[in-house]
Amino acid sequence: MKRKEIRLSGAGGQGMILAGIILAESSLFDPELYVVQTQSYGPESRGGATRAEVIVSREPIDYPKVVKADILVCLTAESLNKYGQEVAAGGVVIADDSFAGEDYSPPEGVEFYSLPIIAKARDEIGLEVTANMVALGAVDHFLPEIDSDCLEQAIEKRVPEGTEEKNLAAFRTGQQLLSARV
Amino acid sequence: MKRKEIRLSGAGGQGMILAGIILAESSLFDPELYVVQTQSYGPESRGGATRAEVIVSREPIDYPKVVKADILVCLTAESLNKYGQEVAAGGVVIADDSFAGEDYSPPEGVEFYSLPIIAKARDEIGLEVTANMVALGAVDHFLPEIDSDCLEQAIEKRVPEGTEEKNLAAFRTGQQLLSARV
Amino acid sequence: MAEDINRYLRQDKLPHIWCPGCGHGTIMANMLRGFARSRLDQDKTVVVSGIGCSGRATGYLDFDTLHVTHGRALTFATGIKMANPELTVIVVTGDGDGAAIGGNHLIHACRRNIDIKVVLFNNSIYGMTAGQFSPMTPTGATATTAPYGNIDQNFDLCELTRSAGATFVARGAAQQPRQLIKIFEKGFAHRGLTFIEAITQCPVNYGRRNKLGGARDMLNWQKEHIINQTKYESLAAEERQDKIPSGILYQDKREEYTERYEKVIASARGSEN
Amino acid sequence: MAEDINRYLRQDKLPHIWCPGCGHGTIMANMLRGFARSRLDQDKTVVVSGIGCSGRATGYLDFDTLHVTHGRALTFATGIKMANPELTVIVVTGDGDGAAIGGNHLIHACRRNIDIKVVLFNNSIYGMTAGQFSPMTPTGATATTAPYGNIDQNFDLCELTRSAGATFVARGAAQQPRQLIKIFEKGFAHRGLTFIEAITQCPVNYGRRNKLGGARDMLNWQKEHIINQTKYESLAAEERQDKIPSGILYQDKREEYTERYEKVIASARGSEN
Amino acid sequence: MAKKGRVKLVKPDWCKTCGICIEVCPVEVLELGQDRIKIVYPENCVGCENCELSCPDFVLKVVDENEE
Amino acid sequence: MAKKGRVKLVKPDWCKTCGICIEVCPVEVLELGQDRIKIVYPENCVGCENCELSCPDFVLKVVDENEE
Amino acid sequence: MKNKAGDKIKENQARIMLLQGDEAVVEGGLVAGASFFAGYPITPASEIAEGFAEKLPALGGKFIQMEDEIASMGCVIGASLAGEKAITATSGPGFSLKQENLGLGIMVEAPCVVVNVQRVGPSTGLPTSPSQGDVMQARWGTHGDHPIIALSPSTVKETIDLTIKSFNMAEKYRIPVILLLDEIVGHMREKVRIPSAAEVEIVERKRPRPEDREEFNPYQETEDHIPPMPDYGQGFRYHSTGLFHDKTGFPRGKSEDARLLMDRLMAKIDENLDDIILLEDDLKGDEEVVVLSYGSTARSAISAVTRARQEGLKAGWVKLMTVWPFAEDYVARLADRVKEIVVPELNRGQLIGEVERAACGQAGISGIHRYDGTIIPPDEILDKIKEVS
Amino acid sequence: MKNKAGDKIKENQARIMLLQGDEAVVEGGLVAGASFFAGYPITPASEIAEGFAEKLPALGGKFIQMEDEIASMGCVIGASLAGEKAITATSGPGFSLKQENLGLGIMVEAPCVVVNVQRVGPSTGLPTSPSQGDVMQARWGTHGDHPIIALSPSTVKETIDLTIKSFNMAEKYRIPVILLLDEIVGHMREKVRIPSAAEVEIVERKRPRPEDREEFNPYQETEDHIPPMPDYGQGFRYHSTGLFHDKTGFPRGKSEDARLLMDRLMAKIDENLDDIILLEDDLKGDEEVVVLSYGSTARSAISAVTRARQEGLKAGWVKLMTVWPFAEDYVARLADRVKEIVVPELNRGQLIGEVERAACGQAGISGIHRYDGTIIPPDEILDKIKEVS
Ligand SMILES: Cc1ncc(C[n+]2csc(CCOP(=O)(O)OP(=O)(O)O)c2C)c(N)n1
Ligand SMILES: Cc1ncc(C[n+]2csc(CCOP(=O)(O)OP(=O)(O)O)c2C)c(N)n1
Ligand code: SF4
Ligand code: SF4
Ligand code: SF4
Ligand code: SF4
Ligand code: SF4
Ligand code: SF4
Ligand SMILES: [Mg+2]
Ligand SMILES: [Mg+2]
Repeated sequence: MKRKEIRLSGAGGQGMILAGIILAESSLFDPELYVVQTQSYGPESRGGATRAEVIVSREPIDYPKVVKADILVCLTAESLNKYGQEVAAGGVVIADDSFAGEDYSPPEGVEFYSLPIIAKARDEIGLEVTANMVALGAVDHFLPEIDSDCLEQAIEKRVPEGTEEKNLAAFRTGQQLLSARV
Repeated sequence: MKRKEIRLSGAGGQGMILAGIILAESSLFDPELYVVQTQSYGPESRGGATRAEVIVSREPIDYPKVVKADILVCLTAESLNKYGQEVAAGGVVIADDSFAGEDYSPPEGVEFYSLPIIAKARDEIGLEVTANMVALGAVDHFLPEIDSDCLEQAIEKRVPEGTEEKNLAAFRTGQQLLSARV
Repeated sequence: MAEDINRYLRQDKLPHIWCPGCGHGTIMANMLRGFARSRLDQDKTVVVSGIGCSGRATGYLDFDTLHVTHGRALTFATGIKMANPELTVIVVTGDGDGAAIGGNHLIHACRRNIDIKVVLFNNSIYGMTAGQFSPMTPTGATATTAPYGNIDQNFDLCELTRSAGATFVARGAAQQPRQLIKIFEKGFAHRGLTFIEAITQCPVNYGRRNKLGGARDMLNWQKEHIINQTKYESLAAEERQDKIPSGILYQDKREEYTERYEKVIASARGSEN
Repeated sequence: MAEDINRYLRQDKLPHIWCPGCGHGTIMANMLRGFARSRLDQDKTVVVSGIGCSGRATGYLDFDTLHVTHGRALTFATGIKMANPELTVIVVTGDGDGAAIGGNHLIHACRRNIDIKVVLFNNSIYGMTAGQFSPMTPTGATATTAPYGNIDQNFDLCELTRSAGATFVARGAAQQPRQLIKIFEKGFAHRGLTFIEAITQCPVNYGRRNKLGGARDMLNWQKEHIINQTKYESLAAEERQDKIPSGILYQDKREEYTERYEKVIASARGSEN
Repeated sequence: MAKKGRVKLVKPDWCKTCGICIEVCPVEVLELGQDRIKIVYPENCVGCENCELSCPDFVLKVVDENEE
Repeated sequence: MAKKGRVKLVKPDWCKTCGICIEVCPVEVLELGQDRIKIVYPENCVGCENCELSCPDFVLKVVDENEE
Repeated sequence: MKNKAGDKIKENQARIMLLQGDEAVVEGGLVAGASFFAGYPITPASEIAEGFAEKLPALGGKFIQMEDEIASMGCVIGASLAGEKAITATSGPGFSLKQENLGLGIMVEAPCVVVNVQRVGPSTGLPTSPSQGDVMQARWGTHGDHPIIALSPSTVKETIDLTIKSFNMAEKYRIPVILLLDEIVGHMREKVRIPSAAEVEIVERKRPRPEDREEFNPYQETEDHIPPMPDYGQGFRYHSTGLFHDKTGFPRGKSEDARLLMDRLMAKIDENLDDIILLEDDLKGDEEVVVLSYGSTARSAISAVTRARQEGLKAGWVKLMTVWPFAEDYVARLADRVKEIVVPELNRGQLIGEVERAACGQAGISGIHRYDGTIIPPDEILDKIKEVS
Repeated sequence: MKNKAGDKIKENQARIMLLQGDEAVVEGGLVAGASFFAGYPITPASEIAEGFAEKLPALGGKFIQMEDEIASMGCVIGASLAGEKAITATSGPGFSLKQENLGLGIMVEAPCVVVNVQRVGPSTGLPTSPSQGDVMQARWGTHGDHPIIALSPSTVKETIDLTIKSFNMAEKYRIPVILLLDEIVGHMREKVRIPSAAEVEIVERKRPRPEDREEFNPYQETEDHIPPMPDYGQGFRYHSTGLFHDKTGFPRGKSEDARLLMDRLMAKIDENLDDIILLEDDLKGDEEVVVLSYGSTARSAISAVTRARQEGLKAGWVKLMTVWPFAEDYVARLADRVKEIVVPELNRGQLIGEVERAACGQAGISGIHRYDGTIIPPDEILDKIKEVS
């Protein structure tokens, strides 16, 4: 495995950056894995689009940004629109089903999953803000490099105190979304 | 006349800079004359040695500082000691007689005048601070380029209001010091 | 009926990007209501702001507006006012912008009593940079740079500006919009350095970290703690402890700076003849 | 017998280069007399000054001394005191250095109530740069940059520092050396931000231009205009007009900054276990 | 002080659902909707303008009842 | 307060002839010389220390009369 | 009504006076129409403040002494936006303090003049001694990329001329212009003729017409890259900010806007190098050695070259009056045909770096450096000319 | 008793963590013995202040938030003179404000570290976007001639290492050291190993012995040009000033003293270039094109060169970790043997000027410049390599 590029995109407040950090932090448990996580906010520190990027690799990582994502997650139509074509062949796109599907077609050789991420978070977990963890659960499926356990540990460490259970539940819900489908 | 370099040196408070300015300003009346006047203070804005330099010329003046003075005035032993040898052949050195004479010997071809400048200011004018004007009067003698009248006008313009007469008197006293001797 | 403020707003820049429940919008709206009442000329009014969430106000206000470096708005405003004393010059600043890095300009503008209207949005925190303590953060509160509780004491800015020489000093709060409008109306009518401290809530970077609840709770805190000056004065010393007086706290008629400069001009012209 | 000050002076740097009749020397000498009385440790005392004639004091004082940028002495002093609270830290500043460019650092040091002793040599002018007006130049006085008379109002620095949070505020004058010594003695014993305004004469760049006579006349002016606080308070408002109160004007016991920081250390260490 | 008036949403899109208007309303007029405020009981409105003056987002305006 | 003492020029070279000491002296003791202060009537000195405390140049010191 | 300075000075006759360089900034400024000064005293620049304090009010102009140099810089930019021709003056320590607001002035494109009368640094250094130690700071002192114009006179007469040029370039290109004096030029007195305003070209900023108020874009790209600029209070109600912004003046946070704005700001200068780069030379075409200098040092250089020629050496001189933008092409061409370029400077070697860069190995470069507060005498330059000839 | 930080951190074990560059400054600083932080918040450097605010007090160190950046710089120098290892952090606007006091720090030779996490300037610019736009300012931002050391990391790991080096060099050479991050490095997270203090070299300033108190000359010339430095309160009663001074610390106003002091200050650095100039390269010896870069851009460069080689091009890379003093000799030698040096920078061309100067026409130099807040992707560098190959 040379490097795997993951891009998590959405709107400010959807917690994509936290999801990125957790993803990156889960790599701590594997001494062989290199990881770099970056983000970009809009020019305003609040609102607007946000994007977190994580690259994992078994070799030192030079360029720290995603060139073509191996895994792309989009929680807004805007982000799918913006990044939907910058996906590597063999990669996957995961988008929320509230908007995704209609006019999006993935590039050649890219799998596309339109999943009820936000809906599950809202309806099953009862907290829409856990959509980021649901999404992470879905991503887990395509990340054999990282142990699901490690991800769970990273979640426990990084989410606000008292919300660990909800977030773990959301994560697992996300995992199931795909194990059910793929 | 290429350029004539005049250096007026003394201690802070002796008004050598003012004398230099007056000398420079007297050139205003001659449209053909170029003039540049510089000064240096000690690092402290008060006390210490001060030095004013004036260069007059019928050609534009490039280097604005005195290299070898054509006329050197020293009101302190320290300044005579410091500048006494940097005088051009054919030049003159004018120093106050309170200290000058003993261990000073001018360079080849330089005339030396030890004059009672401070004494005259103190005793005849009754104001020691007018020594600078006495000195200027002495300098006048060696400055055919500048009309004595112009110097007098410049004095009237630059000295503090109310002191014009004393300063002019001091200037004339200085003139006589030399016309009497030379 | 409340004044229409839309004519003073750049409609195409709205909605603003202040957070939900941020009091900055309330202060700005009531500043405009006060401005409307003052009947000053919109075309002859310049608003200057520094950097901070509060500083964003100039982007929304339909005047000549200038958004400068952090803490320096008053220096630019001074140049504008000196250059053209006909202009109404308003400075919008924050408690960090105006009282931390900009504190010196504030006291010197007060000292000169130059006719600039300074509106300081005091939310007790550096909002824009996400929650470091400011010179107006209460002792004991937590902030990202005061994880063990703030040991700094905060300024009483109204005291400070008055003692520096301001001739109109007032304090209002988002929770008391009617008083605020009146303060602004009077403040805009005053000729001289006008200092208005407007207490406002930052639910995101102050309220949340200090467990003060949301915007609504923070407004209720204001309601309980900010009381009218006359009422404040009637209280015993112990009762005053946790109270903050509001209203027009001080007003005075010292000659204004640009007027005094007119006299310099007159005397310089006189001395020329 | 008056205290011997020579042991606090760098003999090889004297005589100092202040002008004849300059009050800075008188203030410095009496500061040292006050220091001698306070019995503080000379080796554990640091004096910091900015730029100005007043700032030259550090060159003459036999302590650890630091002569920094114009207006910033308090910022360096804050670093020194925070680093090592055992040290006695004194700042010597001028009315330009401390109240013009350095005004912000002054009010913030007051706000923190950090244990620094600020001695402001107020000669109502920028002495070193040869006579431009300062924030302490009286309105109407002339200065090289106020050829038509100064239109700025001056600060009441004691009012300002008190309202900013200083816990020891005093004013003395060169003309009243005994009071000055007492003020310094008490000020050096105080723990917290100590602000001492020392009124002094600049015969060369203030007196001469304003036709106030020489040093002796300027001292007589001080004698007539600077009166003890208690006496001042007994005067009617009109009588106070041209008078300036002196003495220890304010003192208070708020907890000092480095002491408060010790608690942060304690709580951080506690939270670690 | 306003005459008897009635509250309107003049800039409904600008609402950020902070709930401040609800807090300051002396009667029951307003309720939070999904992504903006809703005027639920307009008839209760006493035209006090509290909401208008407190809204940080310039959403509400009390208009003269007769003007409608 | 000083006991009965007598004024001395401890740093005579440092005097800048500003005359302040003369101004503050209650009796006639001091006079300006050419380039420094002179103690002309030492016997008049009451040891009040006014001059010592006011001199900007640390020139004067009042010493215990007995110490001499 | 607002007082407009400059009205009066225009009627003035040319005058011949003995002036210090600092005073020449005042006289030149008034000829150029300076109507506003804000500053804070500092040696050796205080005389500029003092001159304006005395002379501006009689002309209806304004002088204000601010609490520090940061405030002075802000004040000058504010006055400029309100329509004045504004100027401030300082020396190294104050110039360091002005840097942040200088960057703001560049971003909002406020015409103004910033004088730095250089003394020896760093820090307090040698306050009363001359230096050319802030030349690189004039280019790079504020953070971030930015265009800059900096002029540096070598005589009192040139100080008048370059002060006028500074105002003109500021107005023409909507940019703060740095005028770099050194203590020698600032404090030396020379007999000079102050021209009347009628004799010299005076540039006023382009102002929009009142009818442009509709749909006004204050930071619009234009053919010359310089958008017209209204005064505050003329009803344009426009926005200026130190953030990157588009033509409307508002930040949109698009990276494209940052690039476009920066390109326009640089293009204002880069496309007008011929107008902006002022220099004088005395070259016969057969030079082996050329002395390149600026400021007071140029006077020593000219003196040295004159003597070198008298002694039969093939020497020439170049005097830069514009130090920034640097006369890169000129120096490159020069380097192609001479053996050595000698660069005397009152610093440890600053502009010489630019000469080396431009010369690109085509000529030898040697420096003469003084940084102890004394000046370089012609002899020393002459020796160097001989050494490298 | 005075609390001494650093005692505790030394016992710490090495740890593996996911850290932002800003956090790495904190961790690296603590390993190096940082015991004092003074600062003022600013994006994108605030996390450094926040980290020290949290971590210092538990180690007996001190954190103080000052009223502005000027004050922060003064405070740090004061703490340094009192014996602490002191650090401050800011971004462009604050870095501009620190310049005057930075010069004072250089003059009094106060060891300390000044971090600038670069965002796009000038002025407020683009506060949340990365830039390398303050590189020239780091060299020339304060007035007057002066030596400077500036390091710039490209990874989070390097940030730890270079923070430690910054403290070490500050202590060793008695000079403020600039640590130039860019927003990318400041905000990116990487998995890193934080070494224990025992593993790394930690330098402490030379302190005089108590018996040196007699006849102590705080600014004495020494063999290594670095005079020993006591802490305040140790009874040395010495004087420091921003004026030029002699070995005693006092100004005598002699021009000779200015020259001697400046020469010593420069010699401290110039005679230790081998120790100070840190760089890495990957050169096989047959390169035609070498990409020279620093900071986050170096990562793109390495990526591009790796690909270029895979495609058979003769390419290599150099990564500067020390940007000032500039690796002049190294670049000169490089230029002698390669065809082209490519210099990608997140600015309009800053350090490339130094490369041009050092290359002296011996190699072609081409730049890749981004100044819009986005970063340079490897593709763009690869294209350039191909273009010039
Ligand atoms: C010179 C400088 N220092 C620091 C900053 C970073 N900064 C931007 S806004 C701000 C604080 C804003 O706080 P405040 O003025 O209270 O405004 P608020 O956001 O709370 O409305 C700071 C420190 C800056 N932009 N420039
Ligand atoms: C940044 C900076 N600005 C200006 C100066 C010039 N300067 C030196 S001292 C001084 C004023 C000193 O006045 P004050 O503090 O009242 O001291 P005094 O000389 O009257 O004792 C000024 C403006 C400077 N050194 N640095
Ligand atoms: S961060 Fe605070 S001050 Fe800033 S917009 Fe949000 S709530 Fe308002
Ligand atoms: S200029 Fe004034 S303040 Fe300075 S030393 Fe002389 S008298 Fe004192
Ligand atoms: S106060 Fe304004 S923004 Fe808040 S909920 Fe009500 S209408 Fe919406
Ligand atoms: S006007 Fe008054 S009563 Fe009507 S909705 Fe608003 S707050 Fe409620
Ligand atoms: S006061 Fe001091 S300096 Fe002045 S005359 Fe008397 S002894 Fe001399
Ligand atoms: S001690 Fe008193 S009496 Fe004696 S000389 Fe001094 S002032 Fe005069
Ligand atoms: Mg705030
Ligand atoms: Mg003063």
